[in-house]
This record gives sequence, C-alpha cells and structure tokens, in this order.
Amino acid sequence: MGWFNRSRSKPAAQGKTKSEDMWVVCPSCEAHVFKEEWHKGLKVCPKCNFHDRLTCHERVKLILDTGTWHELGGSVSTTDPLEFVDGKGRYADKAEAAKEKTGLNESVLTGRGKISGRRIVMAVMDFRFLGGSLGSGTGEKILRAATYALKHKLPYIVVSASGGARMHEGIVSLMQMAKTCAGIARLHKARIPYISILTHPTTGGVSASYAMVGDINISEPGALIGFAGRRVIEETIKQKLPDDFQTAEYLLDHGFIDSIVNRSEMKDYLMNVLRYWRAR
Amino acid sequence: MGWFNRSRSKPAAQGKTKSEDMWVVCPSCEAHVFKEEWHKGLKVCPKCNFHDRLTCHERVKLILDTGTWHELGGSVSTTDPLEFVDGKGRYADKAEAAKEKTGLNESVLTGRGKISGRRIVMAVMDFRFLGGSLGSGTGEKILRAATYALKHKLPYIVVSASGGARMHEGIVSLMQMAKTCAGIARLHKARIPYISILTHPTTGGVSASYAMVGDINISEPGALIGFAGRRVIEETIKQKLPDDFQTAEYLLDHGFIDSIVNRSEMKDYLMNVLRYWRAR
Amino acid sequence: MSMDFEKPLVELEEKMAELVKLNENEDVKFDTEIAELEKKMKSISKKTYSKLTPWQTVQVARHSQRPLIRDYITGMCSEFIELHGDRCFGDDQGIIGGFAKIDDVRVMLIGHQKGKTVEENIKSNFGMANPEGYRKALRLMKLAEKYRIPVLSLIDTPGAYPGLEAEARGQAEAIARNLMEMATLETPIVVVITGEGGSGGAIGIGVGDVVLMLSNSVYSVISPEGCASILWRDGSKAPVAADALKLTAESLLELGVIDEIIKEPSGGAHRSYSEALPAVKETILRHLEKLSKVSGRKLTERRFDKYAKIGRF
Amino acid sequence: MSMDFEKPLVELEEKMAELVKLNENEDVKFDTEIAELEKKMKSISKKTYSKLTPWQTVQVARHSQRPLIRDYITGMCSEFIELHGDRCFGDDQGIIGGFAKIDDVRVMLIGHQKGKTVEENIKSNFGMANPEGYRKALRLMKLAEKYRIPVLSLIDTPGAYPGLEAEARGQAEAIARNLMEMATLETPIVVVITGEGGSGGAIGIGVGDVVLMLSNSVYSVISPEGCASILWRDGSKAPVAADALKLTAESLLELGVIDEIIKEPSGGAHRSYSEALPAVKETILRHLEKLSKVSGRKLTERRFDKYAKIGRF
Ligand SMILES: [Zn+2]
Ligand SMILES: [Zn+2]
Repeated sequence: MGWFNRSRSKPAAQGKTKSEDMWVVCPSCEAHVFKEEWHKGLKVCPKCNFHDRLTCHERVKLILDTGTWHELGGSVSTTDPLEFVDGKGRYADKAEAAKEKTGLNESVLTGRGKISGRRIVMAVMDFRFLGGSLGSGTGEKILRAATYALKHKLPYIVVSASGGARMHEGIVSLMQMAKTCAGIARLHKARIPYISILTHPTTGGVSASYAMVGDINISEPGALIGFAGRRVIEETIKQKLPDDFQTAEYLLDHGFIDSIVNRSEMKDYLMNVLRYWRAR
Repeated sequence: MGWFNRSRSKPAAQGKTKSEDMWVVCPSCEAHVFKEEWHKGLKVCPKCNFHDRLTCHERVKLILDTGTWHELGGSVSTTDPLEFVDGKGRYADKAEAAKEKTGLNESVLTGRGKISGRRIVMAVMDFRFLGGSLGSGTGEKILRAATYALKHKLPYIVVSASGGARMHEGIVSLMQMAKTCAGIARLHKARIPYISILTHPTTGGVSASYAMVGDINISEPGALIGFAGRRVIEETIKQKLPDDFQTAEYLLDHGFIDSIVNRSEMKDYLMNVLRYWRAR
Repeated sequence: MSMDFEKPLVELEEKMAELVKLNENEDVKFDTEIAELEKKMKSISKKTYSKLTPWQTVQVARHSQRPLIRDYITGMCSEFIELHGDRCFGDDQGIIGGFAKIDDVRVMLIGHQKGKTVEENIKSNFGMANPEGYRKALRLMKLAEKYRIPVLSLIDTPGAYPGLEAEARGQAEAIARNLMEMATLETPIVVVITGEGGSGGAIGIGVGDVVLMLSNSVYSVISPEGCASILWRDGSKAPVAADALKLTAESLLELGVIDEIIKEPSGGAHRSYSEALPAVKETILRHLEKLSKVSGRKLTERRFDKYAKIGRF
Repeated sequence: MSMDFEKPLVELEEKMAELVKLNENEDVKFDTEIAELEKKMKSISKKTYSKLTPWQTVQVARHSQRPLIRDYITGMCSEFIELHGDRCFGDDQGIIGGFAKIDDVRVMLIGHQKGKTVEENIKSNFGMANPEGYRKALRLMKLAEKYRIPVLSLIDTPGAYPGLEAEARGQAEAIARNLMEMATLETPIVVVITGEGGSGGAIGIGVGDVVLMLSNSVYSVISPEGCASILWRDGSKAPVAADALKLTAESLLELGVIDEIIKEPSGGAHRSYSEALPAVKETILRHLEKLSKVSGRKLTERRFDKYAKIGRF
C-alpha cells in the first residue's frame, strides 16, 4: 500500500524527466525531445505518446477555464499523528521540505472552477508531494471538496496521481480510504456526478478507494494503475508479469476504465460528458 | 432456450427412473434400488446421492407443514397464443395431454402454506408438465404468487425444475422471463425474502430469469443448472466439456449457488434461513 | 449479398446498370428502354418485397449489409462517447454502450454489436455477448438512471454466447439480473429490435417502456433452424418453423409484445440507409419525448403492468 | 508454537507439567514445590505479558494457534449458515460469510478465513482474499440490509492477495466499492479486529459503526517487515517499524481509530479460547444491543461523521 516501493517498479513508473538545458529524455521510450517542444506538447512524448506527470497547477490549467479556479481547503495541511521518525529523520521535517519544494500544503489541491462555463469542484493530486501519498490532510481535503460539491450540487472531478497510502501516518492514512469513499458515497446517493481521472501512477490505497469508483473512470495513455506493486506480485506468484500489466490499456481491457483520453482532449471530453447529467 | 434439446444431453439429465415392479434404476449411477426404499428415501439414490426429480406435490409435502397448503392461481391454465402446430400435431392437444397426465393446469403449482408455523408463499415447478417449460400460464402463476407475497408481506419460495422456455408459445414464452423478474424486483424493493431452489434440471430461460436471482440460491446435489445446453456449447466451442460442468457443485464453486442442501434437510434449512428476516 | 428470393430483381438491376452505362457513352440513346425497365423493376420489387414470408424476413434481418449499431450511431447520433467495462471482469464487445446525442436529446445508448467484416465479427463475437457484456449494460443503465437520461437499447443478436467461459461466469445470472433491474429502473427505456432478436440474449437488454421493431427484423424465443431441428428433427424445415414461431414484427404487434413497427424502405434497410435511419431516429425521438414527461416511479409502474399483462388471462 | 519472548515461561511450564505428573504417580509429594513454582510462573507470566512490545504483539496476533474465524463461529454462535459466492465469478475462501446466531441475536457474519493446517491455509490463501471475496462480502452485507439484521465483520488478514489474477479481476475496485457501499449501508456494522488487520485487505470489510480490537491484535497500513524494508532498507528492523507504526490496540484507541479494546487472557487468546471467546462475544452483543436502537438513516449519518473526523483538523 505504500508509495515508496512503487517508484522503482519499472522505467515508466519513475516518471521523472531527466532534463538537461536543452532537452528532455522521455521516461518511457527515452527519446530525446527539445524541452520547448516537450512543454508545448503538454509533457506528452511525441514519439511514444507517454503522458508524463503534470503538477497540480498544470492540470488545473489544462482542464479549467482560465481564471475560474478558486482554491478551497487551503488551510488544511499535513499532520503527524504518529510522530513518525524513520531512518532518515522525522516525517514532520520531510513534510515541511515537501511543502517548501512544491509550494503546496498537501499532496492534493482542491477548489472549484469552470469547464467551458460549467461549474465544477475538482481535486488534483500532485505526485511531487511525497509521491502523491494519501495523508490525513489529503483525505480531509478530498472529503471537504466532496462535501462542497454535495452542498452546491456541482459535479466532482478527482485527478489522482499517487503511490498509495502514506506510511508515515500509519493507520490514520489507511482510514482516509474509508473517509474519502464515504464522501463519494454521499455524492452517489444524491445523484451528483463523480468523475475519476486516474493518471500516471495511481496505485495502492488510492486506486483502492476514491480513484476506482467514478461514475466514469478516465485515464491517460500508458498510465500505471494497480493495487499491489509489480515487484510484490512477482515475488508472490513467482513469475514475470506481462509488459502491459497494470497499464491504463490493460485496465480498459479488463473492464475498469471507461476511456483513455489524450491529455490534449481531456477538457473537451469532460465538458462533453458532464452535459449528460441532468441536475435537478 | 428450449427444453427439448436438453432432455438428451446426458444420462443424469433424463431423470426418468426406469421402474419395474420391484425396483428402480438410478438415472445417474444406474444402481438398482428397491422401489420401496427409493420412495422412502425421497427419491434420493442411496448409492450416489443423486436427487431425482420430484413432482410438485411431493415437493410441497417435503417442505410444508402438513395440511397447511392452499393452492392459489388454480384457475390459470395453458394458453396457445401462437396456435402452434408442429410435426406431431397441435400444441393445444399436447398441453391437454399434459394436463390429463399430471392433473396439473400448468408446469407450476402455486400456493401458500407454512414452514414450521411460518407463513410463506411458494411456487413449485413440475418437470412432468412439458418438461417444466416456461409457458405464459407458468409466468402468470409465478407472478401472481409473487404479487400475493408482496401484498401479504410473506417470503416467497420458488422451486424450479425446467428445461427453459416453451417453444410452442414462442415470443410470449420469452416475455415470461421479463414478467416474472418484474415480480421478483418488486419483492426485492419491498425487502421481502425471495428464495430460489434450483432443482434438477434448471436451464435455459428459467435459469436466466427468476431462478437465478434469489436472495439465496439453493440447489440439490448433482442438479443440472445452466443457461445453454451442453450439446450446443460443445458444438460452439468444438471441445468436450468437463464432467462436472453445469452441476450444482460447479455453480457453487463459481459463485452462483449459496448452498447445496440435501432433500431430507431442505425444510429445516428453509426454516432456519427465514428466521433471519426481520419483517416490518 | 443478395438473397434467393431477390434473384429476379437483382437480374433486372444488373441489366439496368448496363443500360445506364451505355446511355452515357454512346450516341444511341436508350431512354425509352430505361423507362420501361424502371417500371418493370418497380412492379417486381413491389411484388417481391410487399409480402415477404417469415423465413424471407429472417434472411433480411440477418442480411450482411443490414445497418448495425455503429451505423445507427453514425447515422442518428451527433455524438457518441463510448464507455467501457463492467468494473468486474472485462469489456465485452458483443454489447457496447455509451453516452449518445440524437438531435438535442441525450441518451445512454446500449446495444449488441455485430460486424460486417470477418475481423469485426470476431471482435464482437458475431453479436453474441458474454456475461460481462450484460453487466456492462447494467452498469450503464444505472448510470443513466443516476444522470436522469433515458436508455436506448438496440437489439441485434443471434443470442447470448453459448460458451464454456460464459457459463462459468454466469450467463444465466447476468441476463436474469438485468431483467430484474430493468423492471425497476427509474428512467425511460426505449428498445428497438433492429435485426435479430435472439432469445434470452435479446431480452437481456430488451425490457423497456416502449419496444419498437423494424419491419424486417425478427424476435424469437429460438432460431427457426434450432426450432426445426428440435421439433421436426430436420433443420431444413426452418421456413416452416419461422412461420410457426410468429417472429415477424407484424405478428409481434398483434401479440401485444411490441408497441410499434418502424417501416423499412422497400427491399429492406440495407438497400437504403438514408431512408431507413431517419425513420428509426424519428420514431425513437417521438417516444422519448412522450416518456420524458413521465416520472421515474410512474414509469416503473407502467412498465410492470406492461409485462404483467403479456399472456392473456 | 511458542514465541521467543515466551521461552522462560515455557520452560517453567514444562517443569510444572513434569512435577504434576510425578505428583500423581509417586508416593513422594511435591505439593510445596508445585505451589512455589506456580507463584513463580504467575510472576514471570505477568512480567512477560503485561507489557508486550508492539513487535511481540505482532507475533501474538499472528500466532499459529490464535483463534480464527471458524473458532469464533464455533465458540460464539449457536448457528452458522454459510452462504457462498459473489454471483459473478467465484466463491473465495479468503473471506467467508453467512447467517449466524449469537445467543438470541441474528447477524450476517463475514470475515477473513485463515487456517491452522497447511491444507486449510492453502484453501483460504492464508487469509488473503481475492476480489470475489470482497464482492461476496458486499453481497452478503446488502442481504443483511435487506433482511434488517446487523453485520458482524471479523478482520484477520495479512492483506488482500497481491496476485496477477487478483489485479486482473479488480482487487482495487472491489475494495474501493466496499468502502463506498459500507459507508451508506443502512444496518449496523460491528467490526472486530481479531488478529492481523492488514492494510487495504482489512479495511475492505472494515468500515463500521463500532470497531473493536482484541488486545493483542494489530492493525496497520503496512506490515512492519514491509515498512522496515522500505524505510530502513532492512527487513530485520521490523521491530522498530512495528513501534513506529503505532499498530497496537492501545495506540489505535488513542488515535481514535477504534472504539474499544477487548482484553485477552494473559499470554494471548491462543492460551485460553474459553476465556477469550466469551469476552469477544459479550462485547459484540453489548454493542449490537446499543446499535439496534438506532435507525438505518441515523446510523449512516453517524458512520459518516465517525470517519470524517479521523485525522485531526
Ligand atoms: Zn516516449
Ligand atoms: Zn445413484
């Protein structure tokens, strides 16, 4: 369920784009792409169509109408319920460092905004923040946004990118799975749309909670999605896994993803889908 | 979906006990059993535990408290919506012959009664009546009994034994699948128990409608249960099917049967299960 | 591509094509001959198609060029957002579905998928769905209920797939559950039998407030071939069985099993998509419009009554 | 069968057994020696068990003789009617369930199944459930809701099974759906962590109105071994990880994740089923009694609030 053991699972899963001054190396096919082209192409590899990680702000910009984003839950931040210390030091310090590095207060950014003029509530995870792990702050923010959506009868969109539970918060992290799903359950009963976008990577406790129960589950090409880590599975079953195992395409074939959508078409896709909901 | 093509599918499926004066030959293992023993043993083979077919009256006697059975829907009888004639003559005549032979008006007997003092509504199919096929009279009776159960807030038990739809009533037979399931759906919404007992054999359009959607699906040892006929499947996939294919045991393994219950314990089992329902 | 009973007509058509070609290239004109031939064709066509036997209708319903679900999507819908998977086992291609827009009306479209090429047919298993197809359909119908949009179900299948794995994964259960859930789904359901309505595989997504049939489609508890081989021990008696089974739209309307027949162009829908599809679209929209005024609860009550009264008592 | 930290005690126990045997057969009596030894044992036992480290607790929680779901059924229930299957794919043995009667109270009992023999463990996959196990559990919970009886969920799993097929059939989806459905299930849910509460595999049937823990059970987001090998790159640091993870009942009570601790007999539940099981039973019945007075709707509201406030903001 942890996110750490995932980051080494396969090349594509690393997601870090080794950048030099001029160009970027695709983490999937290792093609060299001019940095400018890479960013103009929304971090999608022009060679292999791998959709590299976006920051939460990039995602907001990609999906929402310009200038319509209003952050919600900005006061919620990481907590350290276990006063956790590992070999390299205190979790609290680690969390502070993540905050400084990213400018975020947690692994998810929540707010409201508009897609082609239509009001929605959105939560966007950011893998840079402790591997997008599900901390209690993450869960709190995702639930608060769900509650906001419920109250205002607005569709809720969650963009996941996470290695899973946050070990340093122990059982409190695990409980966030139940907590967030309780929020989604209420939306479901109230017939309010909940759309889940599972981006690279979405695994462990996040895939096994809110990310997997969208009215519609959307992913991006090549995204890694799964419950258990590749290595753990290989050790358990003592055999090599197929190459496409736990890719978005694999999950589409196996019935868990409604659609794989190119990044450049994501906004239009969402707009089109949301029009099918008749609010009352 | 027809019942005819099933009766030749495998020895056990024939179910007819070749009887001579003194003894019965088990249709499954071909053991010779004294007739008296056979009947005292509720038509269960003492050698292989095969549960041979019962008539609807034998089933009522097996399950209900003595003297509590009251027939309902006795006025409903076969109809001939297609005015069907096959190579051997009119369906209407065939139906009349079945009525005379069995003393029944359709392939199902419906009524109310008590199990250990607890009031229930029950429908029991009888394979002797045109292979227990699902005619429009069958559907009507099953729906009427469901409606009676709904109105009086009584648990509903259906004992199936059928080769499937009744070809001679064509599309009208097919529609009985939807019709009966509509009745079951109402019970479900009203939180009234619906227990399905799938006896040997339950196939085709009956397995694909009310028989398969019990709160609890019960079967008897060795019963044949399935959608398509064995021969049709073998012709389609061009391979031999495993021996236990479509047996109650196979369906238990595959998640579709809650419990396989010996005939001699069926009444107690039902009584015990029904006590878990809290009527309101 | 042509069926036996069409042969005389097809021969005339070929002659006509020749004449038209000659007419273009030569100095000698065949205008009168063409007019004559046209007249003759019309008369023969009328005779051929005005009263197809049930068995001929079966052939038209199965015609390899008959419009399939993808044709209806292209021809009727300005948008189709296909949704995939049953969220449990797989994404069957024997039944597909998704959000669809017909003029201004948004629906959840589900339906059997057949193919026209061998490749397409292998992918979609010739329109014979597996349990996960029925379960995907149910998921989408529940989504339609949540989003308050109607369900449009297009039926065209020889039947549910009779395979080992399909049985193991509960073909019977999947169909049965759909029958039960569709009975109480609180959103309008319009069903159109566009080609073959094959038994349990058809009704598995075929419970609706309104059931429509194209004039050359068929709907039956068993295929005529299957029926013949069982009842007459002779598959070649299929035409007799087709007759006995009362599987044509007209018979079904009489029996009260369907609500309306959508007339196909003369010769069958495959002869003119441009005539066939608009008629289907118009009829669907008309019924959707009517149903949109009925509350969910009322719909389920009416739907119950509709099915409760099939079979005459 | 004994754990490292129990060795001194086990040695005394063996000595005691010898003495008792001698006492029976010989003329010379050892009554005083036995009394002495008994006293000593009590003292050591108290010292050994009064304050187990988290890592020692993990060992007790995993003890091969610890009571398992079948023991609880035998020990607490006067009736158990096992129900099988997810009505979709299979009947998992990693999670079992059925109607159960505890004194006069009827419940739907579900829970992980581990085994004591190799055979049992292979059958139940060591308590690691597959997606169909979670789906069976959900079906049974929905049935409990329909029949208006409470759900009792017994947790004892190293985690959901990390296998190829489990992933292919949607381990993540199955757990996620349960979390969502359990949140709004309109019947009481009492959860008891009886042994190992292993991560997502545990919470997948672990959302409840009341969550109880046996005093030597553990509940954690990851196994101490897994945590140690990730954070310290050294599996032998598991005791350190066990400490850091705050996985004991006491810690979890402090964190507000569980509601009550059920005290085990000294040395652990495996040392005396006859003491352990009645305490579990009594506690369950007490909570069921209280919950039985709350309406379904009210229950789901409270359950929501309970989980909404985990994590301090
Ligand atoms: Zn690339
Ligand atoms: Zn026998």
